[in-house]
Order: sequence, then C-alpha cells, then structure tokens
Amino acid sequence: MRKEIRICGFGGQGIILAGIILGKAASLFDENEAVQTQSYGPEARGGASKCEVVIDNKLIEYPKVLSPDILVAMSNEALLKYIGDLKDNGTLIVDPGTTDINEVRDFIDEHNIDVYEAPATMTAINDIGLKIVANIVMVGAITKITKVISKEAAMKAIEASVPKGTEEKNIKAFEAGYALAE
Amino acid sequence: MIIIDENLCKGCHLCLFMCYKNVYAISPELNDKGVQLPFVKFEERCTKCGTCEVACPDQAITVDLPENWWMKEGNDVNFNPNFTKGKK
Amino acid sequence: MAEEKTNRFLPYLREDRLPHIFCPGCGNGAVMNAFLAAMEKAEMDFDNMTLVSGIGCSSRIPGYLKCDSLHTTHGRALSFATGLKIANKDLDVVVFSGDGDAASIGGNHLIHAARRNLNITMICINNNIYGMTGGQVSPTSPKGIVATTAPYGNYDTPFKLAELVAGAGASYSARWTTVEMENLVLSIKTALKNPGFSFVEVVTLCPTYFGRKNKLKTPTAMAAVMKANTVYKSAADRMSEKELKDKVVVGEFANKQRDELSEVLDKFSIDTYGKKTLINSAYETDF
Amino acid sequence: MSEELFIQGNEACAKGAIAAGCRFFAGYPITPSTEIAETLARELPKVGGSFVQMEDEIASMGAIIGASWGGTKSMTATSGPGLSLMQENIGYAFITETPLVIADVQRGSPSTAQPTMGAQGDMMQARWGSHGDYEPIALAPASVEEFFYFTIKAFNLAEQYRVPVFLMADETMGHMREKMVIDEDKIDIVPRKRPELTDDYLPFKHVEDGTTPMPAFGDGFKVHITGLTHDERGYPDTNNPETHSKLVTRLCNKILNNRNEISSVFTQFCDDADTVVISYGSPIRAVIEAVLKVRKEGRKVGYIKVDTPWPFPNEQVLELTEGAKNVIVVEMNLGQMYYEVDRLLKQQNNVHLLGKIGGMLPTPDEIISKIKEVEDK
Repeated sequence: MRKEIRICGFGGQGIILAGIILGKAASLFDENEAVQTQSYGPEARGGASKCEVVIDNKLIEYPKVLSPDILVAMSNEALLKYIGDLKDNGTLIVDPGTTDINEVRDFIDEHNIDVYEAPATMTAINDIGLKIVANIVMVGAITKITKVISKEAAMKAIEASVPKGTEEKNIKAFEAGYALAE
Repeated sequence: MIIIDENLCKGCHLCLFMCYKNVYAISPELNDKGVQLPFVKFEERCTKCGTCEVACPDQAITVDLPENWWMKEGNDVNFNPNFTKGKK
Repeated sequence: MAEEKTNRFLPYLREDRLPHIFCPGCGNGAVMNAFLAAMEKAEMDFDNMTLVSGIGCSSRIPGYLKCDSLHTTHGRALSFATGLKIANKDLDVVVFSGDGDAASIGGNHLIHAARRNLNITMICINNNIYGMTGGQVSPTSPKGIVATTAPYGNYDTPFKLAELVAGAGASYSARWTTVEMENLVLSIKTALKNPGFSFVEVVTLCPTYFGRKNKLKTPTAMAAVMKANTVYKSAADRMSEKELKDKVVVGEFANKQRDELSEVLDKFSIDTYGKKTLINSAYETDF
Repeated sequence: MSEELFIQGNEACAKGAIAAGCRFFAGYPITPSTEIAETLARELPKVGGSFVQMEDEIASMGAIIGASWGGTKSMTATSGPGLSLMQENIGYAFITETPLVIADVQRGSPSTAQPTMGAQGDMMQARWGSHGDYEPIALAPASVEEFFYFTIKAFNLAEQYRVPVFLMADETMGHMREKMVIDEDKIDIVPRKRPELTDDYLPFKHVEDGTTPMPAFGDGFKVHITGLTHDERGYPDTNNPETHSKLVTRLCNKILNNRNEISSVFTQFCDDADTVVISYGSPIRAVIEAVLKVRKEGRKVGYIKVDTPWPFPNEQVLELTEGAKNVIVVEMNLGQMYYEVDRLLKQQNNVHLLGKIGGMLPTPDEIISKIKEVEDK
C-alpha cells in the first residue's frame, strides 16, 4: 500500500512538523512503517519548505518520494512547483487562503486529480486564534481526507510532538481541521 | 658550595651574567665537548640566592644550600637584596 | 659531605633523556626551571600535573618532565588541553608554547581559550623567532630585525601577546623575561594558583638564530641587551611611544577572576545529573 | 527492555553515543551534522558528560583527543569541509593510537558546495585524508536504527583497536526520520582496558594483536604522548628508520590483520547472481528496492551492502561475486569506492559504476536501467 505524501509551503509554516506527525502516527501508533525526509533552503523563514512522508504496511527501503499520491500545498509557489509530480488520480489538498487552484485547473482535469480545499490558515486564525497552528489544522484535514493514518494515532502523535503545555490548543486545531473535510 | 655538572653544561655562560655577585669565571680550557666551562672563582662572595640555579638552562648548577630565597615558605618578597622591583 | 648533592630540578626530569636538545643559552631550560620552582612554591602536586604543548623548540619541554604529557600538532596545544581539562577537571593542566605556535598558527585557539576562561596555565616562551625551522620571522618579531624569511628586515608590526590575551578575557596575563628569574617564578606561581585561564609570556633568548642574525653573537650579549631594554609596566605607562621603541614592557596585564568554565560545567551537571561530571568513564560499562 | 522512537538519523547517532558511554563532545556547527551536536549539548549534562562548542573543527578534533587521553570516550560530528580541517589532528590520533569517533554527515562537495544535500564524496578523505600511511575504520549506516547501533559499534571498535573510527553517513541519513527500536539487550559496550601500573609498562608496546591497554592522564603512568615517531616508551626517536617502520607497520597491521573481524557486509541473492550490485550507506536502500523489482522480472541480480567501507571487506566481496559476470557499484559520487572494488575484482568481473551527484539519492529506476544496460550489452 505504499503511499507517498508531499507537504509543501513556506519555511516557518510548520510543514516539517506536520510531516513528522504523520510519520510518527503511522509508525508508532498505527501498525505501519513510515519514513520522513525533508528538503529546505538556507533561509530559516520564508523560503520554500518541503516535507515528504512515505507510509507503507511493510518495511520501506527507498525512503524518498518519487511521485506523490498525495500533495498538500500551503503556498501557491509550492503548488505550481510540485503539481507536475503528482500521480494520475492522486489527491491534492490545498489551502485556498494561500493558493489559487485555478492556475493548475488544466493539470487537475487532465490527470483526474481529486481536489480538496481546506482553509487551514483561516481556520487557525478564526477558530483557534493562533496562525501558527495552521499546520496542525492541515494534519486534521489530511487525516480525514486520505485516511493514511487513523484519527487516534494522529492525536497521540500530536501530543507527543508539540511543545509541552500546548497540547490542548493543538488537539483543538486538529479537530477543527478534521471537521473542515466533513 | 656550588656544583657544576660538566656533562650537562653547554657553556652559555648565563650564570656569569645572572650572578649578582660575580661569583663565576670562565675556564680558559675546553672540555672534551669543546665547551669552555664556567667555574666558581669567588665562592666567598656567594649570598646563596639561587638565581643561577634557576637561570641555568641546562640544569647544570646545584647550589648546596637549603635556605635559598625560593625555599622560604610564605615569603614571596624574600628576594636577593640587590634585586629591585619596579624601579627603572 | 656524606650524600652527593644533585640539582634540585633533576628529580622532576626524565633523566634518561638529558642533556636536552636546547642550544647553549636557550631560555627554554631556564623557563622549565622557573616553572618547577614556581610549582614548588605554589605547593602543587607534581603527580597531578599534565603538560600539553604544540610544535617548536619550547614545545619539547613537556617531553623532559616526568609527568603525563601531550606533545601535539603545531598550534593546537590549547585545544587538546581544553578537551583534557574538561574531561578530567581534577587535573592541573599546563600548556607550554612558543610564540609562533601560540600566536601565529594557534592564534585563534589562544584568544578563544582566554575567552572561555578554562582553568589552564599557559606559559608562552617568546623568543621572537621560529627556532626549530631555522630562524624565520615570527608574529612577535620586532620590526626591523633580520630573519631568514626577512632578509631585508621585518616589515610587520609584532603582536603584544600579554596585552592581546588580557584583551581577549584571560583572568591572568603577564609578561616577564628570562633575565630576571625572581619575578618570573612568582608570576608563574600566581598563574598556577589562579582559577581561570592564566597566561605568562616569557621573552627569552634565541642566541642561535635571533642573536646570530642580529649582531648579538653570545647568549650573554643578548641577555645584556634584553636586560637594558626591560621596562616595568608602571614605568612604561608614563613613557611615550618613541621612548618605548625596542623596549620589552614587563608586568601583569590582567589579574581579575571571573566564572571558570569547568566549574560552570560541573554546576550544570549537578543541576541536571545530581553530581559532578564523570571522570575516567571510558573504563566503565555501567551507565 | 525496548523503546520505540520516531527520530532523525542525527538524533539516533547522538543517542547511540550516549548509550556507548561517550561522555565528551566537542564540535563546531556545520550543516547537515549539527543535530548531533545539538542533541548531545542537551543530553550530555544529564548523564555526567560535558559538551563544548569549539572555535573550529581543528580545535574540536584536538579537544576530543585531549579528552580521550583524559579517560573519557569522546566524539565529534562534522561534514566534508570540517573533516578537511580535522585531517592533521586525525593523523595525530592515528600515530598516538587515540580511540575516538568522528561522525561525518556528508554533503555535496567539493568545498562548500551543497550544504543541505546528500553525497558520499568523503569516502576517500576518510581513507587517505591525513598524510602518511594508516588504516582507518569507517562504518556506513543505512537506516536510523543502524545509525544508532553503528555509533555504539564505532565506539567499541575504537576502544578495542585504539584507533579513530569514522561514521560515514550522508545528509539523507542524518535528516531522515523513521521508526527505530532500541533494544537494551542488543547493546554491548566495550570498556577501555586499564593497564596495570608496573615498572615495565610501555604505552606503545609492540604486542601480538597490536594494541596495548591505554592509561588515562592522572593515573600515575607519566606517559609522554607525541605525534613524532616514538619508541615503545613514547619517547621521540625521529631519526631511526627502524623505529619508524616498526611503529607505522604495527599501526597498519593491527587493523589489516583483523580485517575479517572488523569488516562486515549484508547480502541477499548473491548465490546465483549474474550481476551483483555493491553499495553502502543510504543508496543501498534504492539498490534493494531495484534488486527486488528486477528479480521479479526473472533477472538474477544480488546485492552486497557494505557496512564497513574501511577496512574494505575484501574476502567477503571476492567470495560473493565469484560467479557473477558483472558488478555495479552504486554511490553518490563520481567513483570512490568504485576504484576499491575495481582494484579488488577486475580480474574476475566487469566492474561498472553508477555514480550520482547533485544531492538526490539514486532512484530504483536508475539502478534498474543500469542493470539492464550492463546485462543486455
């Protein structure tokens, strides 16, 4: 069932943490294997950030993502850059607040992509009052839409990954994201 | 009593220079290593300050006295009386 | 006399290696004596001493002293000493170094060791020239002197090491010469007892390379010139730059204690681990 | 007792170091190895160890040699540019037989090149980087769990043979996160042997297996350690040809005579293979994926995963490739271990190189097309 997931956006959005949560949930709390890799530029904030997770029910040899089954884009630049790698019939999740889906409409139609819009940034600001939890909101949406990880595993992984004392806020963000994709 | 180890001495003659009382003199003869050894010419002048012992780069000089300035406990300023500190 | 008297420094030396390789009149042997005398005066345990040195004539000193010693790569002695002292904070670590070793290739390690303020005593034997490689110009060579790589006279301005190290944050820094042993011994004693990075620069003679090239043919002639050029810091403070030309300013340039690194590390360890950092843990399996 | 974690390779290395008994780290920040230093800076004070950030890599290397003689297992972590700076002191560690571990998380090279991309360009630098003759040990982990256990193994080998040991990882390995299981029963620590304080103790004695127990400074042995050619007592003896050849030959032989004990490989499908793919470190994961795929197509292809690039597992590789027509070396450089394999095997196999630079892992498809190109030629 090898599933390749690529999450991309700006540096500083918590893209890498979102990937770590997916990997942790799959490998430690679901009965699966996961490998998470990343690439980043020299700038700590504002540059392009990309995080990749491979989830499989058997041992993973090749750790990198070649053509993702699931692409999660949290910036327009990243969407345009990586949309071309997405598999036919793949899943695309975008944050409509930071991306413009119309620019890639042709590709979506041509390759029969499933598109979901999860306004993670706006939800984070309006529902939680914290822009920085947008990544956790997105994890909620990914969990609900793709089912690559279970909801219970995702929540355990979030509790194990976020700074102490912020668990409650983050779980709330996750629930908000999970609800977005109803 | 001052002992000079002939095997260790390399003949730099700094002992002559360092001695405040001009105790040493240079031997006119060469030893078998080709070194003109210093010798103690005026032992009666020696104040047993021990400076030559420390200054000898080759550990060749032994000043046979326990009351050298460096041996006195807890008394850092027990210098050679000829040594003046901090004055030009 | 019943018993035969031997030189008081010989019991500390590896006698099977004597006489040492230093040239006649070289200050290294005298500094070695001064260090031993200072160590006696400071009532330090010689068995607990570990010596570290780099490359150069002066760096051969630890090889002649009968204690644990590390003769390392050129310029890097302070970094080895840093690791040694932090690994075993009970050791008394002393670094012997030359001017080229400490100020040229090891200049960065020198200022960082001073900044870090780890309890190490460094004795830098400054003969103003590279002796071991045959008389090349060094970063402390006075302007105008002749060396094999400065055949028309040195055109660079020399480092003032004791001032440099004091500026970099050492808790003790001093400069003395080998023509007045008393102050040197007392200064090394202060340095050994000072808890923090202590630096003693000893301006010394290199009759073989420095003297010969600069018309000072004998050790005593060099010593006489050095003695005549020595100025105490208190006097130098009142002198003009012109008057200070070619003079060696001696005295203490820093003597002010501050936080010492190994104690800071031990404190971290006590706070998080419950006791001081482990010593000799390589021999254990139980962690 | 076992523990499951989802962590980065670099963090696993740091955890391995602590499990192995490393209690001193000196380093200088450099991408992509920095997480090793960061983790140890956080963890070492909790276990009675010390961390110090030095002014550069030269000083870091010096500090860990000093700490090792101070009686503490010590390590540093760096990447290519830092390893270049360390080389002089690495040579010093070899001639003075100082046990220590150097983790090299390799990045695009030469020079500053690609700080955030993976490569395996330092393999020959680990072997020949310092001047003169010496025999290093280098381990190449290929998973996060292996990075943990290889770090422990590196410390054990360092203590056993009194030699610096390299951990040759790469950026992919260092930053990749996956599940690892720490099984305490699988952790075996080799402590340093303490010599007996006798009158005839010689710190550099010429002994049968090549290593003499090593004292710590302050133990009362009063050893003189020098980078000059030294006799058995440790005293410099620089002009005697015999002392030098005896010393350096022993330094090399203590590794070479134990080559089979030190080196190890992992292999599959080599018994019947027409083509054997040899790789090490993270590219081996693409190789395994590729080999599994082409075997499904009916091609007889096997692989050898070299765990110890240095000393190269000569005998195992010769034996495993005996029946094969072709050998392909896959690595992330333009041919480094390839030359080692070619030197070893050119009499019995055709040796080919799949060298990929640029920072990305070779993909299984690239390896498959190389296998097909070689076999169908």
